[in-house]
Amino acid sequence: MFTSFFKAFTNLFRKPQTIDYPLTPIPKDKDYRGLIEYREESCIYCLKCEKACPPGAILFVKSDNPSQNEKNKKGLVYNYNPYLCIYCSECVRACPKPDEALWQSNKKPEIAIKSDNVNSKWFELEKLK
Amino acid sequence: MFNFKKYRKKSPWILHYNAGSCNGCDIEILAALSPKYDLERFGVINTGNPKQSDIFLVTGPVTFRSRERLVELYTQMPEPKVVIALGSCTCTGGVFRDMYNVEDGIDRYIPVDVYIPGCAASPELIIDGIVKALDILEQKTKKMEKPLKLFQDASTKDGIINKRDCALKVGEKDEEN
Amino acid sequence: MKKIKVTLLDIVEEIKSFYDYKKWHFLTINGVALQDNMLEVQWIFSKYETLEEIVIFYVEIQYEDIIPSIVNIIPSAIISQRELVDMFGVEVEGSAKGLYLDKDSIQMPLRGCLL
Amino acid sequence: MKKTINIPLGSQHISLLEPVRFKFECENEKIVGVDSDVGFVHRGIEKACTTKFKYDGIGYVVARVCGLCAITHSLSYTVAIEELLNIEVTSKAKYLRILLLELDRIHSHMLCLSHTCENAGFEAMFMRIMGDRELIMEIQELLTGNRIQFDYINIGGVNRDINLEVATKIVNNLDRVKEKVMGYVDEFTNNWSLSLKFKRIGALSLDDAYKFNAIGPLARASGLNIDVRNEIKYLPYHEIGFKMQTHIDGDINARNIVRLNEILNSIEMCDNILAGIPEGEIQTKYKGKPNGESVVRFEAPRGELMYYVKANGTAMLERVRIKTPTFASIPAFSHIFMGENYADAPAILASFDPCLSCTAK
Amino acid sequence: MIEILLIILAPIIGGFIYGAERIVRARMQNRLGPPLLQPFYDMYKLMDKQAFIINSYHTILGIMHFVTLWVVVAFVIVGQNLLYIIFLHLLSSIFLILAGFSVKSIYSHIGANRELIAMIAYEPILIMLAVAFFMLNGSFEISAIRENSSALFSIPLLFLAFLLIVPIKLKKSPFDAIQAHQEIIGGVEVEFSGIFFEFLYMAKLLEYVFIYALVMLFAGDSFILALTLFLAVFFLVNLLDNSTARIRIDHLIKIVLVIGLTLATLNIIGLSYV
Amino acid sequence: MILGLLILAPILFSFVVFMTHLVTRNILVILFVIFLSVISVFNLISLSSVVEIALPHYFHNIFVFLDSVVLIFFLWQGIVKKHALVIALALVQIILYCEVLFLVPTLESSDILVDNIASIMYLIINIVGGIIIIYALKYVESENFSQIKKNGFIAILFLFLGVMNFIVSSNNIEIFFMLFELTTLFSYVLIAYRGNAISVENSLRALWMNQIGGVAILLALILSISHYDTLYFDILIHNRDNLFLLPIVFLILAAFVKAASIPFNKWLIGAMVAPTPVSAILHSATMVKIAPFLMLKLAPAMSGFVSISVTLIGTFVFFTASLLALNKDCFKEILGLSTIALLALMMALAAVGSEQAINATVVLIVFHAISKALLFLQAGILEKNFHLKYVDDIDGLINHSPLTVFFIIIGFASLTLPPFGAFIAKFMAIESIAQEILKNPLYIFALIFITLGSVFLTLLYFKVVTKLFAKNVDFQQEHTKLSNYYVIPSFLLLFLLIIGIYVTFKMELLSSIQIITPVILIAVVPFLFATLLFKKAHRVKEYNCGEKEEIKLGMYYFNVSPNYKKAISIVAIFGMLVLIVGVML
Repeated sequence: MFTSFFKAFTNLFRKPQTIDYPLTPIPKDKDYRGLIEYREESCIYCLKCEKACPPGAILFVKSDNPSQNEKNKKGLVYNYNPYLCIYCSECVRACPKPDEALWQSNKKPEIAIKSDNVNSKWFELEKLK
Repeated sequence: MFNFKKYRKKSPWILHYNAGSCNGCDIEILAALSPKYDLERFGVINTGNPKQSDIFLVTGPVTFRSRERLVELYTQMPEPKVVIALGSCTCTGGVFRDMYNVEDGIDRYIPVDVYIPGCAASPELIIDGIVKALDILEQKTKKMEKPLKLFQDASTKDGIINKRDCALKVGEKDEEN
Repeated sequence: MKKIKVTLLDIVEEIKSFYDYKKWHFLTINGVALQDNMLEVQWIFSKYETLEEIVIFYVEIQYEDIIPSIVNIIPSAIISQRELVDMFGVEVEGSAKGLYLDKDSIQMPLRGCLL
Repeated sequence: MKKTINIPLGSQHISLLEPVRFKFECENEKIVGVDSDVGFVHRGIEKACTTKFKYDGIGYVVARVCGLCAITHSLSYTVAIEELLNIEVTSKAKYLRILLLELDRIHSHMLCLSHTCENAGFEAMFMRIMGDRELIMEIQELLTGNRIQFDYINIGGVNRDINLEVATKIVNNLDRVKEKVMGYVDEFTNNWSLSLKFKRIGALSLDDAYKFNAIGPLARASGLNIDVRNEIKYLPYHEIGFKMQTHIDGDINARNIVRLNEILNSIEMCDNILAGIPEGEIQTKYKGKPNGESVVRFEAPRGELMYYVKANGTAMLERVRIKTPTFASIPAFSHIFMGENYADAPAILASFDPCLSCTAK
Repeated sequence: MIEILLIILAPIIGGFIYGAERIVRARMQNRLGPPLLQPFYDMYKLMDKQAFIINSYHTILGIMHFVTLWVVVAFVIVGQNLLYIIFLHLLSSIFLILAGFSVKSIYSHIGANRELIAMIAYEPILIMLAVAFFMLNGSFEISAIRENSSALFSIPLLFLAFLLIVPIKLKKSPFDAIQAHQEIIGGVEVEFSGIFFEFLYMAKLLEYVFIYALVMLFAGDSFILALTLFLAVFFLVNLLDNSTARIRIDHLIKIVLVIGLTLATLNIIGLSYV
Repeated sequence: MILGLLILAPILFSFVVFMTHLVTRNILVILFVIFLSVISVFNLISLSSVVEIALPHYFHNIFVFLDSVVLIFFLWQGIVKKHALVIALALVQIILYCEVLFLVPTLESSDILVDNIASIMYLIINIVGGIIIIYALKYVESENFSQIKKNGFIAILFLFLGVMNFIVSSNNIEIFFMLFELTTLFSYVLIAYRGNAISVENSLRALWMNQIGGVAILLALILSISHYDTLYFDILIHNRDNLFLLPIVFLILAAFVKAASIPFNKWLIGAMVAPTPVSAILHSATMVKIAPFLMLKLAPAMSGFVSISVTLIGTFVFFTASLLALNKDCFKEILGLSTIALLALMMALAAVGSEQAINATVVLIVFHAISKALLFLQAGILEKNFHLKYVDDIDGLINHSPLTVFFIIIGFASLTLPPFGAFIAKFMAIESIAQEILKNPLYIFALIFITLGSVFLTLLYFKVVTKLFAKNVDFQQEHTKLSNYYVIPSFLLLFLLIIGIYVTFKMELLSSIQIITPVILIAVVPFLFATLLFKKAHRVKEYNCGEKEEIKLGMYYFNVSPNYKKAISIVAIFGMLVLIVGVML
């Protein structure tokens, strides 16, 4: 009983443990599994990442103006949905050229709001597939 | 007389409902309330009572059995209210997308204002999301938004779904008068 | 892992004579869909404080067969039986439907998943 | 004269993290009947494992069965597949797996303890334990890159290596946690109000524990020696100083004490692992497709977790059966609630450490 | 004049006490906590919310609870009859209980039930407190009590008994079973929302003022002692709140009745012999 | 003159009622009740000082005759119904009565004495009793009786009013005894009025228990004649120099029996099987008031030991009876037990004897009568209109009959809450006990009993109110229409309550602000009900954890184990024995 009393009492004069987060940013470790990043130039369009991704957050969809990459024969465009991604980095492991074409950064994903149309945009892409 | 809108921002009370998540995000909500992140700095209280809440924090991809509860809780919350979809599976279905007992994402049922990605969304992301929700809360003076899917389907499907009663109907009647 | 094949008729008797509640730990009842509308139902046990000793009783049945209940012997089997009813749409004595599935969800989802 | 009222607990209730519905039939506040519904979180993962995903991706899917025992789920599944593929994992990978498993156990137990305190109305204790739990979360994030869903284990080994910096940080933090946990043991045993709230409440006798096939800390608190870590060959638990923790009372307090002791034991094991981590690869290469069937059990923080996997030589599996700890304990839960006070129900429920997303899959 | 000002500002004083309490609680739990003005932010926000009601009886009774409590606080400040104030306070609790029972909501019912049962525990002690003051001063009037010197040293046991019921009225652990948030989601207040909940929220602030005003009565005419007592009780209650779990309502009754009533009886018997 | 009218007119009128048929009967009864009320009010106003009348000697013979008839009737009933206790007690009474007849006291005083308290009692008896009789006109029509029996029922009630008017004005213990036995007779007859087995059984129980009271009065008579040589209350009471208090103690005992204090509580509870007006008029509102009235009469004689022990016994009974009442489920039984509790409180207060305590007693007697009558009328309405007897069944009555619920809530509120009279009485009670504690610390126990008891009573009232109150979301509901014969008496009683508030205000029992504040608070509520319907606010359903299914609600029940009940009875009997033995020593 007195331990609890004592702890509550001493905590009163301690510096709080709280980090004032939005004002004081918490640095992320370099190994933090954040957003998946992609470099178009290095991609060889093997589509392994698309197949490996458990929720299907990476889609290569045919586009009218595909990037100028000689490997891209079908005219595909890489699409990535961070709101579907589960950040397991399975795609990076599947990628033949990790760290060049596809890698996992330590950036936090962005918060979306209603006007971003997170779902409907992606539905249209899935329909294209 | 006064501009009360800006005070909405200072005391968001949250209601948390788990609509079928893996409870990773739910633990992170607890962690966000814990001393290190301390959501109460923003005036957040976890009320657990829809009638006194401003922010509806939903986790999980909406399983079939939690659909009705989700809408029920949503309709019991007074305006202005903000709905936060917490975690990837809540936003879009995540890894549970297209499973047979799951509706991909809660925005099929209730209008979502803030999407927080992450699996599981870390407390920092939750705080970011709530800060964003606070801005929305400040602006919000919307009329009762109708839940999307359940009400559209109500007339077509039989059995359990079309038992929509009291909460909304009474509200509608009053608005007409 | 030891697999013992039994018939549907004497599964209750077999388990009754086998199961000593202080020695054997009842794990679960499992169903595996086989080809040709057959279902393999397994009763899985493990031995307390022994390295990897698992015993599986199994029967192969049609979906129409009624599976006897072992709740009288092992009270905690009730929940596994309810799950079996829900997932495979089979009938187990005295087990109600609706542990997981609602009326408008897909019924008997695990039945014949290969077909 | 006696009349009953119904008190619901759930599906949405502040003391619940997950949707589960209990409807208590109460005389005044004394519970005389329990009606439960656990199917709110049913997503159909078992079905999806056999139709939607290939066998090498399922490890990430089954991890999402439950956020708290995610690592045990993926480990059990991975080991089951490794059994079918006949892969021998290097001992470094095994040690790293145990390390993360035990870290996960520590944070899960701490969460359970704090949640039990919260539900018993002891907010300060909740905050204190949650604050200290952040130490574990930090090192988990360092080790795996994420706080909850680790995705650390893959078929043939683990995803990431451990470096010296991380190892020292882990040792440091574990030391601090150990000190704190010692303090909790003192508080849990000596705080007068907690003893009113926890002692002789929600008790399960040893005989009932046998009868209801109770598992995990629930059974160990009643004195039933069941710990899968004692019964498996896949991981070298006995080399690193595993000790079974039991108690005889079977009440909430006993469960808390068992959990606290397990935390201490886990910390000890982690220290042992870090002291003598062997050199070697963390990943074994493998070939082929799984075939056959295997049953694998592991000790999740809540008790025994069983995977039954049946494969037929293709990339798609034929059956994945997940028997989760809470699923097996539900009959025991209902039994324990009988005769208790509704005021204690949230604390009792939290002391089971139920995991409904495990249960309903 | 100053009395009228105090009466009008009573909820605001309560708000500051509550705000300070939230900060102290946060610090005792090792976190930063909300700003001091947080209760007022909450109040402003609640004013702005859409109003939901179940039925008009429920709402009215909730408002009556608040109004009556304000009257009670006003009477305390003015210096009315203490015994009468205690009964009027009972009336305000009864409004709240009736409100709790007037909806078909189970948590509201349980909360009201618990409030009723807790009444068994605290009512006798409050009345005996009034009787003890009467025996010391020959009058139930609070103004008379305020004019006399401190009663703390003549009725120390009653002060202890009174300390027992402070957590019940302020809904603080270990005696917060009435409002137990994790069990019954705030009990009676569960069905109030928006501006109607605000009345209950402010009633809680008034309850703070009422209880701490009663605490200050023990100091008699000494202002410094009153301030010391207020700070000491404030600190003690919060320390207790942060080091105990919530105990069950039946334990609450037993503990408060047995210890509190014994202390109070002993003290009054002692008084009558002196 | 007025007195004669008050006593004799009802008796004569009862014969008229017996003869007439329905419509004329109703009109006549209403007119006569108004007449009686006016007389009693007039009496209170015109009464300047104490009125004393000595009756001529031949009246004595009539009384002796009546007494013998009643006692022999009891004996006969005991023989017919084969009830040994009734026979035995009747025989004891006859023997004792014979002995009384042989003793000839010498000290004489007036037989009839009307003081302030008596005129207040007239008010209660005639106005409250009259209102209940008006109510009974409709009630009895719905009973399954023949027309003659129905008329007889009304007639007996009027007879009873006459007897009650007489009893509160008698100064002669012998006459008092006769009237006491007559009230016993009426309650016996009326309890058994429905004629089924359970009412007969309960009526016999009421009979033998009340006979104990009769025996106690006879003993008191004999002792009083032998020691004080008198038959008269005033002489007995003012014999201050003589310390022999045994006759007074026996009279107190009789009062306890009539007030159905524990351990004699069974008969009043059993009496609740009678038609509701009977319960109202006999067993709650008026007849049992003899007990505190007798106490008030004896109060000046009590001092020291007797005073404190009666106070402790009374408060103890108050506490335990309210505890036991929590155990009950039947609406009328709850009312019955709370009556017992409050009667015990009245007697305890009367025994305290300070001026304030006496005032409190009188206020409590008056307001208790009004509130209880109001509640019993509602109990009758519940029984007849909604066929509800048990608290558990009256779930959500507010959806069907808000008026009845309103009256019930007012009835219960008027027993506990400011600004109603019963509250003021309780307030004064605590104040007077607090003053006594300064003299004798033993009174602290009385204080504890009173505070705990009143909290239990509050709990008890809520047990009922809760059930009524739980209301659905606001929707238009069909309301049941009640008969005017039911509604008007209730409104009259409500009106009396309001007058009561005004009177207490005028009498300055509390300071004016203390009465006005709660009046404003409580009056604002119905006003807001009527005007503010929160049209703009949206209605939602109750929070039910997101679920939709119905759940069973309820108030906690309280179980008092039989062992406790036994222990309580034993303590009460022990207290009374201590009282008797202590006085004898």
